[in-house]
Amino acid sequence: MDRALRSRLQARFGLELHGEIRQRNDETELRIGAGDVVDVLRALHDEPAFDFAILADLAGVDTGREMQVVYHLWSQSTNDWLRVIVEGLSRDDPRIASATFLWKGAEWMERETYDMFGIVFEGNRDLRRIYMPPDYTSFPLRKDFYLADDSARSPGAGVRHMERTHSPAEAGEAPLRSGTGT
Amino acid sequence: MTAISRTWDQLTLPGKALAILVPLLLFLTAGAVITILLFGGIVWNAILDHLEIVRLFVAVLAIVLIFIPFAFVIIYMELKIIARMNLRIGPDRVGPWGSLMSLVPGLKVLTKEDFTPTKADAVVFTWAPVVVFATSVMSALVLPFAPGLFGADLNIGLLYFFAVGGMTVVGLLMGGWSSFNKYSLLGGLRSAASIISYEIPLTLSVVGLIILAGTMSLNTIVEQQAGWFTNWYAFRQPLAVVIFFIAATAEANRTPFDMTEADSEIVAGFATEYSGMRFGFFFFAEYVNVFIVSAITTVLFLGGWNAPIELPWHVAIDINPGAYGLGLLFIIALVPVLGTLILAAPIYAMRSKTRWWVALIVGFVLFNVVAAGLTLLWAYASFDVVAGLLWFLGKAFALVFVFVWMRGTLPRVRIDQLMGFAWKWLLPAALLNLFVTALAVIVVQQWKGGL
Amino acid sequence: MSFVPGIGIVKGMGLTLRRFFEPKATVKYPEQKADVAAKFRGRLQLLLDEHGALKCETCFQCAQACPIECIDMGGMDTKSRFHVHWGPPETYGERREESAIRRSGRTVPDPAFNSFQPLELDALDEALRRYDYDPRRMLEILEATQAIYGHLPVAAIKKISQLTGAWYAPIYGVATYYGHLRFESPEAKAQVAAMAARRPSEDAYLAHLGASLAGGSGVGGPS
Amino acid sequence: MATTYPHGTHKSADDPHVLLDDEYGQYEPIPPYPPRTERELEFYTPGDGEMYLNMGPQHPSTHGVLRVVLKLNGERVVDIDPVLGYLHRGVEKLCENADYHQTISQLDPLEYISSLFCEWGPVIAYEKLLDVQVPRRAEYIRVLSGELNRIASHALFMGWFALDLGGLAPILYSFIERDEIVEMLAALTGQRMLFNYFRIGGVNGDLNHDFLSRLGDWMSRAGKQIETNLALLNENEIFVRRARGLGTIDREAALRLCMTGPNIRASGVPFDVRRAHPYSIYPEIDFEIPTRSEGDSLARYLLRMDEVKQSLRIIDQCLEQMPDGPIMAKLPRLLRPRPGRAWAAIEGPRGMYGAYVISDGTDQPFRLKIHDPSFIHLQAVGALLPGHLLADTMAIMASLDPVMGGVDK
Repeated sequence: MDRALRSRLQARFGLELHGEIRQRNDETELRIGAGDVVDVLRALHDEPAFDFAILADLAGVDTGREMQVVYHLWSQSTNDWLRVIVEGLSRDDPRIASATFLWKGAEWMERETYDMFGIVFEGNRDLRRIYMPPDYTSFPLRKDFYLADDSARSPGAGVRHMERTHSPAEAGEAPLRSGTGT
Repeated sequence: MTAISRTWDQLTLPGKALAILVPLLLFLTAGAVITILLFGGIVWNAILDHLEIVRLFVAVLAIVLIFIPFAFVIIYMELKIIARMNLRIGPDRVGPWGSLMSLVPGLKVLTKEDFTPTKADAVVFTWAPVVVFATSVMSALVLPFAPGLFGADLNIGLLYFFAVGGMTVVGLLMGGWSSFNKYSLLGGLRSAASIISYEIPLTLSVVGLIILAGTMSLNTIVEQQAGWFTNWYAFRQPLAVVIFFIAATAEANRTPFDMTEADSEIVAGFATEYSGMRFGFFFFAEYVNVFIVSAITTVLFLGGWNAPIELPWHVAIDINPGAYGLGLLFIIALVPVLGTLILAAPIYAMRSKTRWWVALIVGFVLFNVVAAGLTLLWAYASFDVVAGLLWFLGKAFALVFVFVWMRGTLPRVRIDQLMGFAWKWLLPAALLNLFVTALAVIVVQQWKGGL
Repeated sequence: MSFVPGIGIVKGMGLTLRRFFEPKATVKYPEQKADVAAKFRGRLQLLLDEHGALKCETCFQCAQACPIECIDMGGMDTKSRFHVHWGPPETYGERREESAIRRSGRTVPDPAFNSFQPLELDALDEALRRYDYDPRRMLEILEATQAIYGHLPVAAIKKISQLTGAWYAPIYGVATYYGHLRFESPEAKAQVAAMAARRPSEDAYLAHLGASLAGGSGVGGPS
Repeated sequence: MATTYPHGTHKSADDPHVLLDDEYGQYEPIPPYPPRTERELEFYTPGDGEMYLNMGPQHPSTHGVLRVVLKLNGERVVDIDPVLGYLHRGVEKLCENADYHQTISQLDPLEYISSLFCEWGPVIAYEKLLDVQVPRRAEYIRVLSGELNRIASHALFMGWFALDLGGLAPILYSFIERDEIVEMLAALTGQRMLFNYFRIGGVNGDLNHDFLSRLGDWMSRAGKQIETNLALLNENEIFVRRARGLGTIDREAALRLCMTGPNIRASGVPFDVRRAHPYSIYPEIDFEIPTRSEGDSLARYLLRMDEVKQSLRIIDQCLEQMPDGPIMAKLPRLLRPRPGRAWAAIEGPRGMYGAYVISDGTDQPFRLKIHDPSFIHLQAVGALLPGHLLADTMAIMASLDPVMGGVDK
């Protein structure tokens, strides 16, 4: 829990932030909109005060109502992991700026996220499917892509019909308890 | 006909087989006897006056046939030696100590269908393995196995050997280009480049030796190396031996120069598309090459069939069986029995619980071993062909051990390093060796002449 | 890197030559066996406790918890009264009559026992619809099944499990809790009694247990 | 399937085997559909003298199922396009439909050469979600078994690297070395390869006598044994000449490529999660992080060998300071963590292995993202390879040590 980092981030990105910076264990989490990804990431990477040199991970998340892209960054200046959550991407046409201008390594991570969620990264030179066959149409990790066989039942969450987990009808309203870590 | 068909049905399977074979055999023997009676005389006379050609034909046949067991022995050596070096045991289930394991790939290759890829150039594709196998076996014609035992004593033996040795490249290229597969194309081109570029230092390193020997006939070269091992050419041409050995490994496509079928990059090189007996020919040719290269090294540098040390006294064991007359029968009957008993007794006494017939069997086996050893010793002493063959094969297989040892240890050299090494290192070394030998010969002649 | 260029290669060759004569690492499998760790979980076999009884009580916990549903079990219940089976709904037909005990090499008392007689299930559908496929009313469903077939056939239980979505374990829990529900049909009672007879009888087992508890090493079952 | 032409009737009568224009695509690994992205267009338009070689899924040395399309100019590699997905099992989707305990056994086969690390990442993430305190003895056992697994993985790496360069002996020696360690881990965890040994809040089983005796026996001769195996390769001129100066990558490019682990430390960046972001009990154990600056294949190889020595030191200290006490924290059988997000990263033998969990309060993870280092390093091969020879593709790929299970999650 690096309080100094939180204040520095608050000072630097005051207006882009959605909601306040949350910190727990050794992670700092800040949320931004899809529009200002480029300058926030460039600021975090280039400014000596932050110097987040290593992009640890780039993950796509489908929260049932919206799409998110989550960047995990590491820097010598702080001993916390920084998690940048880009939220507010619509479910039917999620678009976001690509991070390949800062890290060439993000190319394949973005390809995987596109393959699994359908999030389009503008500026990625090679946005093709990476795991699925090229003529595959649907995006497997989305919440409305349900597994047909009954390996999807869960012993703990009470009895539910074997064949369906999150049926498309339920995907609309929140199938989740309040506050999925939102 | 019903009677015959009825009896035929009652016959069991072996019965049927005999019913066919016995009349056939009779007919054949009768025919053979008649032809020998009629034409025997003529053929025998023809053989007598054309003895030379018949001898060559028989020699070539013998050489081609002798290489099959040699190749199997080398495959078995490779399996066991590399295994033992890798702290494994290697094959030990098929046959005693796994000795039949080398037959298994041979049989597998025979039974598999040899398939021609659709887009392959059929003629070149089929003849490539023949060219490779034939050239490598042809070059064995001039090898002096023992004093009297050689294919043909050409006075240009060495030149013939290198000429035919160079032909294998043609076969590899044919195989590589014609099988319409990128991997084999790469393999073929690599083999062409590496073998040609190692041919030059190979031949150059031997020229020094030819100056010293004065002739190119392999027999005379070996005869010149008689006596103590110090006058082997290896000690008079040390640099030439090293160059020759390295160039020879590259010639036979053996590690560390086996870029042609580098299995980690280009799957099996030129032999990727081959299957069945065609692949068998490539597979055999590689092992025949290994033996031939080690044989030629022994002939040129390690004194062929000459024993390393000169025995001061000439051991002459002349046993004249005729002298014993009737006693010979007595010996033939009694000696085996006495031998087994003498050898069985200590075994029976040593461990009380071994039964008497087990001791007898072991005794008999021991007797056979001892008898064989004695006869071998006798043959070694009396016929120098046997002695020569023993020394020649011993040295050749020692060198094969070195090849296999290198294969088990060394990683592969990259293709451009391989070429660079040949042109930048081996070639200058060979020229240097040639220059030094020539200089030495002139100086020695001047010095001898001057006296 | 040493000064003489060839030294590294020679040292490597020396090492392999030395390894040529060192003892080998191969374990000649059928004759010698590798010393596998005692705690090795890779051995798939039915373990016997020191009294020679099966440790497995066919309680289906492992089959139920298996994330990839690869456990397919069948066999006798602990008191060997009836034949039980567990397997994911799409178990292949041919694997069904293979009971765990036979696979473990022990002769199953009655190989002719036909565990799955085909029977019509539409009467059962009507009963289930009456109780709204609700797994919480399992007792009434099972009593209705027993009313239709006279006992609780395994095919019926599998049908109930598929339609109500309840796992086998709760169904067997309810069925075995109440005395009046029985798994084997009356006419098969003789067959079940014969099977039970062939198993080592209970009192022999208890006597044996007593003997071993009273001191004296028990039967030398596997360690 | 090939149409055969009676002699003389073929369009080019003289040579039936000349490839016609329409047949060109039939035997080339060029995809039938038009290129969809800029990179695909640039790759699949052949220049003059360039050919495509398809190192297909069944290739002797692609460390698993991987297809690489090479654009060659003669023997020199111009560009490569790896094609993945042959081993994709949808582990993340499966984990979303299994409860927290079951995800551990799903994650083992991800990086099957060092599967203890595949379990360690998510387990730490779950413990952060549950705010559970793992007992110290369990932490020590985790570090001990993790480092053993790291040595086994590096031993196998040495064998693979030599095999890809053509040596036959080292692969056998490394398997003997690895087998000893794996038998030891089987004595501790019960499995030889996919251990399923770490639990949320601790470890499955405690140290037993069988494991400790094997460990003691092995530790007494481990250092010397690894030394002799290295002698075969470190000074071997052929090996060194083939590995030196191959696939060099400098500091800046490595950081840009998000490389982690031994591959980035070989280029001079001392980033090791055990020191950069300490987790478990690594702060209490003293060991250094070996780094080199050349950044070529040889540096990566030698660096892994130094790491093995460091791991031996760690194991020694673990055995000395091993506290006693419980090996599992008190947790309910059915875990329903608080709704929230957690990220944990550990230092695997191939690089930083991360796990990002989002929980929605039910017993199934709402989203589980696994970050695998091999995925990133395989991408780095695409950046390193152009310009080298065909024979070097294997050497460079082996030096980066990707494991296809982790790449194709």
